[in-house]
Amino acid sequence: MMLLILLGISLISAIILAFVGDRKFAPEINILGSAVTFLAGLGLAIQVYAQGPIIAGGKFFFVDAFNVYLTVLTSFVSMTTAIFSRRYMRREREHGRIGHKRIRFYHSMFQLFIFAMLLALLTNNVGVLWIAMELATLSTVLLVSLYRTPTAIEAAWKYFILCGVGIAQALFGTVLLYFAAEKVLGEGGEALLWTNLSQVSDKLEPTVLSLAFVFLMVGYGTKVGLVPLHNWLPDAHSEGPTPISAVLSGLLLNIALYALVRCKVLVDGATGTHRAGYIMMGFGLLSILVASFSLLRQKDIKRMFAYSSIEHMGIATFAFGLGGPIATFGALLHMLVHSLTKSSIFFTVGHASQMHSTQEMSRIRGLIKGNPLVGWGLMLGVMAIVGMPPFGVFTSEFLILTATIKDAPLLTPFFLIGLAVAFAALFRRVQPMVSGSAPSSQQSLKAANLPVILHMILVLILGIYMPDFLSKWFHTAVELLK
Amino acid sequence: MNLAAQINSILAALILLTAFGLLVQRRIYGLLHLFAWQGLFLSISTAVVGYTAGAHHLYISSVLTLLLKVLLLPYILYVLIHRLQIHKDVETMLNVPTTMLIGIALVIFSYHLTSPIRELSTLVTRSTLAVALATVMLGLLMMITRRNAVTQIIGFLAMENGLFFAATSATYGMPLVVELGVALDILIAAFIFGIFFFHIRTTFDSLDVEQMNRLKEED
Amino acid sequence: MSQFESVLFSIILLLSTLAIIPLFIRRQKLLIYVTFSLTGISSIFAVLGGLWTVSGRVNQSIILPIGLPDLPIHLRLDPLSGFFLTVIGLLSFFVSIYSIGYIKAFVGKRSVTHLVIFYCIFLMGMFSVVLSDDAFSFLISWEVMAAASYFLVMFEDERTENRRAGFLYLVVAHVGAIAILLSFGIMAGAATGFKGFSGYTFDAMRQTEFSVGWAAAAFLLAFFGFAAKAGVIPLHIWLPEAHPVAPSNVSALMSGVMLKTAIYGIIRVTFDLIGDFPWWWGAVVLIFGLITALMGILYAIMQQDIKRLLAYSSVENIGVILIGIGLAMIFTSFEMPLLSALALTAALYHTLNHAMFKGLLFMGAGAVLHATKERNMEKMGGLIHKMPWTAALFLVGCVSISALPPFNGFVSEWLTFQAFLLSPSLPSPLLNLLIPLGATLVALTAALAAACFVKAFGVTFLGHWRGHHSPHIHEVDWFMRSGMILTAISCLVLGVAPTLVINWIDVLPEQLIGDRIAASAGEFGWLWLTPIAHERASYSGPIVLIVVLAVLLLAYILLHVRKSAIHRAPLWDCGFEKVTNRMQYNATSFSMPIRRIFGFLFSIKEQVLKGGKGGTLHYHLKVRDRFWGWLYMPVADISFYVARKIGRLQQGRIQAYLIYSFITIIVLLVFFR
Amino acid sequence: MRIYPFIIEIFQIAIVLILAPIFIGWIRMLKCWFQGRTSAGLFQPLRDIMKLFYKDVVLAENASWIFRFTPYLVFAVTVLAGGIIPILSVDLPLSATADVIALIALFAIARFFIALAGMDIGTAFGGMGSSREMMIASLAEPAMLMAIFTVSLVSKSTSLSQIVQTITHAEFILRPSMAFAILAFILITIAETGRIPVDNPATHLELTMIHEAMILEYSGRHLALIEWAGMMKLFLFTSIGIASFFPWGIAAVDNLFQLPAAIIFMAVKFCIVGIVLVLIELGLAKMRIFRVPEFLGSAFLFASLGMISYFILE
Repeated sequence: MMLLILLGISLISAIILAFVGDRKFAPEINILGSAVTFLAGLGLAIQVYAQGPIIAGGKFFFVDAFNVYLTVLTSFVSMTTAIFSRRYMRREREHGRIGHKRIRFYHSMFQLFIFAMLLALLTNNVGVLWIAMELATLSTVLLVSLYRTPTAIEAAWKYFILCGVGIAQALFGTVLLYFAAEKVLGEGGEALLWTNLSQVSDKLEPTVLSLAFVFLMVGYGTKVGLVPLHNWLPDAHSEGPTPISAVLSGLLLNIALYALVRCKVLVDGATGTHRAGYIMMGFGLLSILVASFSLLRQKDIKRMFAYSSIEHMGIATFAFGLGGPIATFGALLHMLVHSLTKSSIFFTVGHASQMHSTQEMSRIRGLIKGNPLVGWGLMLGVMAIVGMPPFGVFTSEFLILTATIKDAPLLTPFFLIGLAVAFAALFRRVQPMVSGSAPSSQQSLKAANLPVILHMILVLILGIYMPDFLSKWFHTAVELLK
Repeated sequence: MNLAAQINSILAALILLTAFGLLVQRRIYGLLHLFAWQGLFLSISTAVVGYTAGAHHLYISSVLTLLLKVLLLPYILYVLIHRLQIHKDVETMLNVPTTMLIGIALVIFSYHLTSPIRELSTLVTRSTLAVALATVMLGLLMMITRRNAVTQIIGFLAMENGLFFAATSATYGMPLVVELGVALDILIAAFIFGIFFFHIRTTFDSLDVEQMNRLKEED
Repeated sequence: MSQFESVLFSIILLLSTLAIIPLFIRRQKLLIYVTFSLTGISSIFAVLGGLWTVSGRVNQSIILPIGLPDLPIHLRLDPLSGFFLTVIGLLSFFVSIYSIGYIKAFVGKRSVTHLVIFYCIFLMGMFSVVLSDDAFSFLISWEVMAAASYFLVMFEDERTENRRAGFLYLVVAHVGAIAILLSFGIMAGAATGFKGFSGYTFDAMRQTEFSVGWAAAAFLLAFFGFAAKAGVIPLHIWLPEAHPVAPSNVSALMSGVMLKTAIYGIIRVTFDLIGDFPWWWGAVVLIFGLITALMGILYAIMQQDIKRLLAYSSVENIGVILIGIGLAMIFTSFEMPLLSALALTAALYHTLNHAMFKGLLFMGAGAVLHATKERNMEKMGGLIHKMPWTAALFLVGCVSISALPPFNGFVSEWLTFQAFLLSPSLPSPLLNLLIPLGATLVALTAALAAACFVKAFGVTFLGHWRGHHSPHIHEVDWFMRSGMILTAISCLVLGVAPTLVINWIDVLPEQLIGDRIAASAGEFGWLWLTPIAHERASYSGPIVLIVVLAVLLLAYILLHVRKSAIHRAPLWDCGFEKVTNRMQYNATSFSMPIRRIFGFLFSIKEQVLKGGKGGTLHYHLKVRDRFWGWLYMPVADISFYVARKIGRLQQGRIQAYLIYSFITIIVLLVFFR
Repeated sequence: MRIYPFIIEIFQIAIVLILAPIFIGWIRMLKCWFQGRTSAGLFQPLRDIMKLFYKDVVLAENASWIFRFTPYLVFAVTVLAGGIIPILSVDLPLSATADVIALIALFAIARFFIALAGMDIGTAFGGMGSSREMMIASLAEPAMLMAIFTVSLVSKSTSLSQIVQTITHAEFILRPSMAFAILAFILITIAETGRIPVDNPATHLELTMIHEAMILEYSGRHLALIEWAGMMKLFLFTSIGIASFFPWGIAAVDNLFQLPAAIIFMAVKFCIVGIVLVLIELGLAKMRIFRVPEFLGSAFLFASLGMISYFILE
């Protein structure tokens, strides 16, 4: 029931918004839809928390600790983003950067995107998971090119092609998976249900699965934005409208990583080796290093934070690859706190670039003086994202690092170099932007305060206190991913 | 080796041939035709497999293929090409022989890759999996070597064909839900790239993707 | 009210202060009064708790219901933390009083709200660092402390130097924190093998026996991290940038006590958590201490900016403290508990002393800055006439830091020397030969410190005003004065009654090392300090003070029985004419001889330009830290080089990207299938 | 509570006060004799001090309280030092007040304040003097500590009366370490007390003076106190040397009857020291200020050689 509301609302509101178009109350409908979705997500979470994993809809849906917390996260961040985009988009309209048609398009596509992501999370069918991922890509491609500037179109095209190619690889992997599964489970839909697969994973044919994993890795890895498959990500993030950048790096990457991890579990079960883990660690470490060094030379603010997203996805991937209770726990937590922090950073960044009507960091100055919320929001957000206590990112990085020293001491130096460089690079850029006196060209605006404050408070709380149910969730999730 | 298997392998060979053709064909119409042919072979082979294996949902998917890949998509592309008035232009490519060699190498490589699976499989179609993988790879190679947006899309769709073929040859087709979903996605994709062609054309007044290189780090 | 309650109360008080700050944002003056008096009170409670903990030899620990799921925040109050709590609390109490007067100057110019907010957070961070009893909460408080101080440094953020300093500071601090994190990680791993979170508590680390290699790694990492915070050369680079630009009350706290948390960390990790260690660890600490002490003071002498000078001298004092710790470690590893107790006591005592006199000196510098709006000593001079109080108090600071009896600086230096003089009883002949050379380096440092502070005081307060036009300079108000007076008094008391203090801190070496010196130190009663035995060496602060005063008074009286007038006359100066202010020795010229002798340690650019009207000569001197060129620039260059190379990846052509993924697939298929 | 240690204490301080100027007088006398001049007599320095006490003070306009406070402090500190060093007897109540290190620190106080006073009136000479003085001191102190190190190695103590007792009671052996230490100590004493070749107390030639440059502006009783303290400083350094290297003859605890002998011993020793000092001063010329580091460097070298030879040879 909850499931239907959860998926239905976003789909319905997508349709409604397509019809409503650019009325005055369109943003409110957008917010309302995602708010209801969020509530449904909460309901679902409580349900799962109370009575354990749910299998519903003729085994079509499967909800366990792992994906339910991502579901809640997704619906929550999409809600806050909707709230943010209300003021942001209004201003974009007033400054004539986009017209009526595109607003309509934006809203309905936004909801469709959420629907796709929720579907990807909740479905039990690995094939449907793939379809949903593809749908998520397609629904955002045209949002990335919303501004119709040459660079925007270029970015969108690259996004489209690269992710399309990647996802095609993932499909091939899925086919191979099915090929292996059908030997054990027989033909038909049963053979692609994750619940069944995970039970028989040890019987699946290892050679096939290790082959399949390569394709799945490349496919979903492209969407996670792992180096060297990451090239679409900075472009898409920097050119799209900021709310989309927020959900892209806050949510889409998470979902892709989720898909990847699900597959890894199967492969590990089948091969019984840790090879998949090693591959993921390699990709993760490479992403951390490349991203953190690329951070040093960024001029465009959104691009910079896109790279930081790559870095953090790298960290999470690395941790999942590392395995073991603490690392996995850290990785799950990292997905959570990163998406909260990064999306709130993007909110502030969006406003900052609106205030100076540019995304060039060299021309953004004196934010704290100009608009304290934006300035402090950005400052604290960056402090959080680089892993300063008492924010949540520190907690996860603390766990991951300490686990790394234990299990892969030789990799720690590289990991650390990455973290240190990223820290220096981000601060080098952000400090002058927030501090100092405001330039004359700076315009004032009504910022969307609620999302930023909400996210930062959550991240802060997660940094110093983790509620019992959450930790229990993570522990069960860790059990699942063993 | 029974008849069905023979037919199937012939079709596989044809598909591979078309894939190579796509790789080296300069004229845009030629590409379109080759693509349509490939789709046709694909749907036929699907039907054949469905018949021999008695997997009846494969008929549906073969029909689907026929509609989508042989009729609809080529038609859309045709219309687009006309609208964009690029049916005349001939694409310059980096030298063909090397591309061919790489392509052949890829075929061998994918054969080597799929050999363990062939041992495992009991299906009549098992030998064709290598071809499927090769088609995918060739599609990717095509996207790399071509500079025109339309040809890139065709390469992308060729990859999809390869995947589809893999699905039918390795396993008797994916579950129907998945088939339908994939088809739907491809349809949406088709619309999207349709829109894109116009955007690109209007902003860059040509469909050469080489022009799209403003977003970069190096300076 | 138990010790722990009073400490917790002080933290809670700070929290509630934070809570009420929003009420006063409109009324800035009131805000200052309220917050700083509250912080003062809370630091008093911290001091009480600390004092009482040490004297009562308490070992309490509590567990708060927050933190990581299976790792709630552990807090522990033992003599070590109690001692540092006292040090921190004492200075922060004095500084809070001082701040009321100092910060009021900003009212009207800029909003001080976020300054007071971060001031509270900063104090809270320092208190909780010494309290926390597991790796997680330690790191959190550690970084909160760093972040808060960063924002305080950035208070006047429109000045580029502040931004540069803040950035440098935060980067170094964070890198250090990562190293500390690693070392904790290693120890936790050895403790539990990562079955769960329980390994992160300090108790678990205490109870585990570490393998030699891992222990060494953990120690080196921790030492690196804490050294970065303490400003050990060559990681000192941020310190002379950050401390001068911060508001003076903050720089007093940073130099006076924040650096000490690093000392706390080193002691905690080596003596408490790891426990037993080979002698070369001590040697490492000792050597770095020596280098830091000597280089620090040499850099200090070269400075013209008074707060920069003080910052560098903090580096030197950290070095002296580390020397004591290093000796203690060496003695411990050779099973000589008594001697190592002596060395450790010396180190701890110097920690306390440095907190006091460096706090005093920074407050004095702040007063000067407050009155003259000037940090460059070349423009100062003659302030003793305009601001007698500040001058006198600053002089007390100078005397203490130059290790002159009967003030406190001397006692700890003297104890350090005693520890050195006892080193020949070590079993290893090589050390016997080498350590005395270390002692002479310490002597050199002490003497140079004296020179340095003769310069600091002489150039700033004595002679004539060197600036072109002398501003209207006024003595500072009573808040600032009383803050400084209290600190000065504590300097004197700590110098005159060492035996009592040593009796008080005696429990630390007893618990950490297993022996104590108070028994021998007090054998002659409280009047004489006899560290090991009275025939070995002895010193009595009170007698020095009394006799000197007595003789002084006697001489004065005797010479004034006959009334003899004092004629004021213009300068004689060997009969030179028209002596102008510009002829005075200034900071640069004062340090010239030493610059000539030790010049090879610096990169000095010296040039004389003929120019201006009438062929006037201009002298330019630039003394730079060699470590910039040696250590920091290369790192920056390398990383930018790498960044440029990596930037090539994102080269814009979509075909290239497709090739990447193509190659990735191939590679994976070939190697990882 | 034994009373006569206090009497000895007073007596010794008195002796220091009186004999210090006379010792200077003796040195000057010797100098004159060697240079074939007629001397002003043994008591001339004493007379000078008395004369200065009766003169009025002429004070520079902007001299602060530091300038006036310094002479008294310097004097007081030096007197205290005089009370600590065992010159006649080891049985001094004050002797436990400070060991050698603390003693040096006492002299450091005096130096510190004289340097400040030199900067107070704000003349070029004053600053120059203070700067050079601090430089020399900072180089002298490590060498001094090294020498003390060697001595304390031998006698397991840094408190002077303890050193005296151990050395007098132990049977006499020739120690190379001690020899080196003595050499070092002599050089340091020359530097610390501002004698030729490091500084020339007689000169007022601007660029060569160090100590004189600092006290240039002093007059009347202030000057008297500072001069007196300076003389005592030389006297005391000499007696430190005597106590730590040639302590024989200094009266032991509970032995009043050794006192007369002790006085005679002391007189003899000081006469000899005077001769040595004068010979040195006549033999050498004042050296450039930047040769002083080499001078003190050699002092340091001797001291460390002493310590090393203790470990190697003894």
